[in-house]
Amino acid sequence: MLPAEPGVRRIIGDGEEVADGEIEGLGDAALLDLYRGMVLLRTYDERSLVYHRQGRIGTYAIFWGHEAIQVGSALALADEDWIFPSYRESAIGLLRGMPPETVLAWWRGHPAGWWNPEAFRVASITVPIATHVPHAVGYAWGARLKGRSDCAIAYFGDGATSEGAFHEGANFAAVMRAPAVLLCNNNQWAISTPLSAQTRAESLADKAVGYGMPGVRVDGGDVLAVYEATAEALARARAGEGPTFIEALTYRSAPHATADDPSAYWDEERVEEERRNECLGRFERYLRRAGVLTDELAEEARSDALARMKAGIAAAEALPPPDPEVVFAHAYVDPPPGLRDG
Amino acid sequence: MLPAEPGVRRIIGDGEEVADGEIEGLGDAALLDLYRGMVLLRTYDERSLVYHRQGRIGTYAIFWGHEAIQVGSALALADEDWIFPSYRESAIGLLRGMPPETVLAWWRGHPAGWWNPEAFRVASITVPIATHVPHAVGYAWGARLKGRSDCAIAYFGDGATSEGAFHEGANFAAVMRAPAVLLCNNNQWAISTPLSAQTRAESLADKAVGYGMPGVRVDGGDVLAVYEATAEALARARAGEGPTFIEALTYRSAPHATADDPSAYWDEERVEEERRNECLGRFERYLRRAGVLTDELAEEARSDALARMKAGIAAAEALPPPDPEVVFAHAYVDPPPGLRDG
Amino acid sequence: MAEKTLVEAVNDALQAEMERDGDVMVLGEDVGRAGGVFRATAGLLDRFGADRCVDTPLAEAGILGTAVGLAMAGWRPVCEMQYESFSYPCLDQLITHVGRYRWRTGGAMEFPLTIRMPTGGGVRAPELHEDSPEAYYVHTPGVKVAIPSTPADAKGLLAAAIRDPDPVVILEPKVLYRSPRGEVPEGEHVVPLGQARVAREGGDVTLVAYGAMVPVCLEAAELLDAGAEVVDVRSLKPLDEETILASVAKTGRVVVVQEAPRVAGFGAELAAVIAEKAILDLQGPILRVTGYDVPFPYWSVEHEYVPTPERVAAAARRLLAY
Amino acid sequence: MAEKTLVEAVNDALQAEMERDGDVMVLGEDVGRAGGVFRATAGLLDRFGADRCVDTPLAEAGILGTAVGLAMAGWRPVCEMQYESFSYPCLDQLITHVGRYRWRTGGAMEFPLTIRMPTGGGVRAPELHEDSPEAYYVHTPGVKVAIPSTPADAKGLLAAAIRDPDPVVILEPKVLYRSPRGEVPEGEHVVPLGQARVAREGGDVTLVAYGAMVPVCLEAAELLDAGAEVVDVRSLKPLDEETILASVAKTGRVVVVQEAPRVAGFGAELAAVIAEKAILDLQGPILRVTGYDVPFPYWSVEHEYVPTPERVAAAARRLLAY
Ligand SMILES: Cc1ncc(C[n+]2csc(CCOP(=O)(O)OP(=O)(O)O)c2C)c(N)n1
Ligand SMILES: Cc1ncc(C[n+]2csc(CCOP(=O)(O)OP(=O)(O)O)c2C)c(N)n1
Ligand SMILES: [Mg+2]
Ligand SMILES: [Mg+2]
Repeated sequence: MLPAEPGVRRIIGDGEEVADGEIEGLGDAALLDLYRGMVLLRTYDERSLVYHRQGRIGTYAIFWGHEAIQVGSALALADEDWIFPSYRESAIGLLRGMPPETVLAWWRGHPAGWWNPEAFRVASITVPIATHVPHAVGYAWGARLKGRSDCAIAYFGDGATSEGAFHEGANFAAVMRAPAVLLCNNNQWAISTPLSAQTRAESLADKAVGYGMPGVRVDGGDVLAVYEATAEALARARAGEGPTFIEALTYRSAPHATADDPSAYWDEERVEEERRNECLGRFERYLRRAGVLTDELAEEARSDALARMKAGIAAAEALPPPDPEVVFAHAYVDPPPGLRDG
Repeated sequence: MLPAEPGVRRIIGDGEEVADGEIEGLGDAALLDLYRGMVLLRTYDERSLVYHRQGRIGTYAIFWGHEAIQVGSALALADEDWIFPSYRESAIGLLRGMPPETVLAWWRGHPAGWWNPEAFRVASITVPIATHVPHAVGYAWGARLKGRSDCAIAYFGDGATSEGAFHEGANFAAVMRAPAVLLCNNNQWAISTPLSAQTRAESLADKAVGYGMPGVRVDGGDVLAVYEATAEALARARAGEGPTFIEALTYRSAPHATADDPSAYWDEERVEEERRNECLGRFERYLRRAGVLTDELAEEARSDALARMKAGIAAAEALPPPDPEVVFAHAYVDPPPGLRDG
Repeated sequence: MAEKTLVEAVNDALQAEMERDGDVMVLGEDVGRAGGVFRATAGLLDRFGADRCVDTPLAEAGILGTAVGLAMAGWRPVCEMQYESFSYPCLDQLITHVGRYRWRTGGAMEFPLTIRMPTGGGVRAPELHEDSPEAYYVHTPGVKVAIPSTPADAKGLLAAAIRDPDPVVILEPKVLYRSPRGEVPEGEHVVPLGQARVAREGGDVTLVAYGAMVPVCLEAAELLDAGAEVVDVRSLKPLDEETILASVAKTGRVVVVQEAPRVAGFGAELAAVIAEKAILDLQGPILRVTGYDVPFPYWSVEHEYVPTPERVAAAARRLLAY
Repeated sequence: MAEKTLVEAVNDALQAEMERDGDVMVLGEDVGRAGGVFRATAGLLDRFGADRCVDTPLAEAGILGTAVGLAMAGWRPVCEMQYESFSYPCLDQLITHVGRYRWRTGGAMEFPLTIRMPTGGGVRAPELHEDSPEAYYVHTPGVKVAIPSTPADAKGLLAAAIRDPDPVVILEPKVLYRSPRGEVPEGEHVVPLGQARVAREGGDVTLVAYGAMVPVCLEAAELLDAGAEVVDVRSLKPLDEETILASVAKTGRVVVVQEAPRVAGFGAELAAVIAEKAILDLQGPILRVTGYDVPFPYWSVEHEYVPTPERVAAAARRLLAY
């Protein structure tokens, strides 16, 4: 957000009044990993949109401008930690080595979009809002009961905080001291519904109080602030201190999804302003001010991402039409005899 | 609670260290109305228990010790305000002139226990925990939209705050600025589940923060504190300032219901202590210290309540067995033809 | 009469009923400024104001739960569930309260709620945007259910639902939202609940269906050499048994078609009613053509799941050859 | 073998399966210190500890939703819903996730969840303590459903459910919890899902039922002069069509009995299966004896709602005289 709101944690400055901060012990290599991750997701998102316009995938939930939240939090995780994404984080698996064609296939309604969560420690994309919050909490609680040290992170939006599923999951997390991070992407819109029509709370982080868990508010356009807050939450979780609610404050400056026409409800000027301040550019300028990012490295990151995405699209194009038999597959380990009766 | 916890509003003293307070403008007549209301509910509860032991009613949810919460809040309401009770407030209608036999019939599973909510502005008893919170909120919101000044109060327990229905109702209340009072009877038990296993919040009133509404914590054994907090909440609501969450802190020192054997889970000593400090005795001592209550008035209140209850039991005994036709009645205004097919 | 799409007809009904009765209000997610993700509520906010066309928080149980209270306060709430699968969170309010509250008051109060939602597949949408949940609703006492298959019925049944003194669930086949268009009466138009419609006459076999399966059956009928009668149930509860049984009495052969998963779907109820009340009319088994006992598939293969005219025609031929 | 009540048999199964498999854990409201409001989980907390017998917060969707995550973490959760009517808040998790998650992973993961709850009426309890919701569960793809009618089956079906790799809902008829007692095998005892049981042999009419309606049918059989065969379905999904159809083939007459409201109940599915696969065996209509399309009544009149041996016998006589 510009200017950074009081009480919202921010590390990246603006090169003018607001000075740049840094995260202790986070070296250049790690900073460049964050950058590459953001470039990868940005590239995925922009290419997907084109791919959608070409009619190669169906409705697609754009996450342009949300890369700082997704990359900053995901790269703070340990490899064994589990990610529970919503549709907004459909491509977050790319940060865990998932090939782009898998995600493209999901948006094409192709069974190749079914991935094995255990292969990436990334749960399936959850479409019904907030209903995966209890899953992440149950996973984290279960891992703790098994004596493992892995944590879980659930991604959901500002609108999701209105759902009973969020509430019940958050309360279970606190009561069971689940090593979970509840990461709320507060982009201030639920499709056409503004935050002001979603809650009267002064901040979504305030909700943490009612669950007796720490609530943190960070600038969701600041990948370093998100990284730091997530790392702290995970440290608490692994220390047995239970869950943390993180509100990552941003602004949805793209349509909700390809099917959505926001002109009916949003303010173009505000959107333009937010666009100019989008998270990848902010981080890129920060890295250049810090002398960490060179033109060569930037170009390399972009071309690597593009190459990966091109290959992904080629692979998606090469997907064979699904075997109709898939309709009857997988619903049961041990299917009832009447399964095919229709 | 003894001693009054810090941050818990209390007006009634203990005749020793804690001095008696008072509510400005609340005269002797009003004080005695509160007293009579408590005696009436106490009498109903104790007589019902006997009546249950005689096998004349089924399972019964005892509310012994909750009278201060129910009477203090209900008498703060205007006549046109609506009450949305849980099973714990089954007899709250008596404070609105409902005959005891109606409530007894409900516990006997007799259709005479069906009352007309509009006749008393008391909604039907809600059995599924917290599911009536949205009803109260919707009622209050709807009344506001119609330009009326009536408010709604919903009664629910500490356990209810864990349900999604509570969360969604509370959030709607705040967003719609519904003139509603959410009164949480925190008796620190949900059947056998202690408050500590229900939430990690330091107080249930903290939950109000997450909804952006005022949260108030009162001594639920102190009828005056409950009255005052409710009156203030209603004033706010009528002024268009929206809902208030009131946590009335008490302790369930009776079984959850007649079917429950708490010896398996509770601490007898604590229960004994709470019993000695039960709310009716506390108020009675307060009134005597204030010179408002005489032996005659106390005796009169008791005998009036007893007479009303005796008449109620007689009327309940006189109820004819229900007409089997009632099975098919009332489900639809305009029943489908297949209704009776069975 | 104007030619309209089904979703335009829904909007028509909302406009007409809100105009007619000041107690009718619409609430749901994105129904206001956005006019609904399918534009079913377009224009209502501007015309009737923010008190009567409410963008709610994202909480379906909260929508239906507050609607119960709104009804008690004197409103006639029309709740939109954005997609059928997102109505599942409010099944608890529906079963425990919407269908019971009037009964609980000994008939003293009315709960004239309407719950409307898009339903069904065939729209190439992501997971949980293509379910057919009517069986959950119709099994619930105290609740009526209707599913239109034409723009005119979409308008008329919704108007009937809004005017009905009991809670009514209207499921709108989203695959039919934008085509085909159909004649829709202007102004007020009511199709009473409880009346099935013979969509096509025929003497040899009866195809009983509702919603999006009606056009599928009409196509199937064209594939047959025999005369197929197509009965559009329209109103699942109250159910027009007469029209269905009359057709079965005439043809002696019946295929029940439903898009939802087969097991304990509403098609089973139709088969059970026929097996109880028309057994002597039957010249063969009662066949069902339905979705399978699996989740609605990813859309690249949805056509392998949703009953097709070919599958319906094949079942009819089996019966005709029986 | 020891004589046990049905609820003791449930406890037996939980003890045996938790002993056998360290991944089995029980969670629910008041299942720990109180041992469950019906004592089904008595002794588990002391024996297996607070990690494996968990008193949860009061939130059914939270119980089932976290159970999905617990399963992903390697546990075999057994969720108790305190009463069937309080399972409605978790229908959303059941329909959108429990029944779909394995499918969503392309078969890569298993979700061996068990959800058990008391069901049905006849216990003179307050409102919403006597519903029969099996139809909501059995209509949901990806979920299996069983309902025992004897202590031995209560133990064996629950054990099978816990060992099953798929999610299973077990509905325990609460009216049978404490009587009659029945022989229950000691130690491990499994009754495979998908096998109906002929509870009584007879050649003239078949009474098909499950749960609390089985003893009702057995009583009804005694009221008849003709030979009534009583088939206890036991497992609603997977369904043992063979046993049911074999009995219908033998008797030619069938009465389907269900306590739940009639419309689109599981009895309709049974009737539809028979009408499709045994039409030539039938010597009369398929009759259903069921609850009515109204909320379960206040308990002073519940006996007017729950099917009785007399109502079942009357239906059977109608058929025999057909
Ligand atoms: C239970 C449920 N209700 C409704 C929807 C339809 N829907 C899809 S996205 C969305 C808005 C979500 O807003 P938010 O939680 O803020 O997340 P964002 O899309 O902004 O990332 C809605 C209402 C849904 N997917 N699930
Ligand atoms: C949705 C739902 N789940 C479970 C129950 C069973 N039940 C009845 S009372 C109760 C405990 C309620 O505790 P609390 O909310 O603190 O209210 P209290 O009984 O203490 O007044 C439970 C679990 C129910 N009635 N409704
Ligand atoms: Mg958002
Ligand atoms: Mg309590």
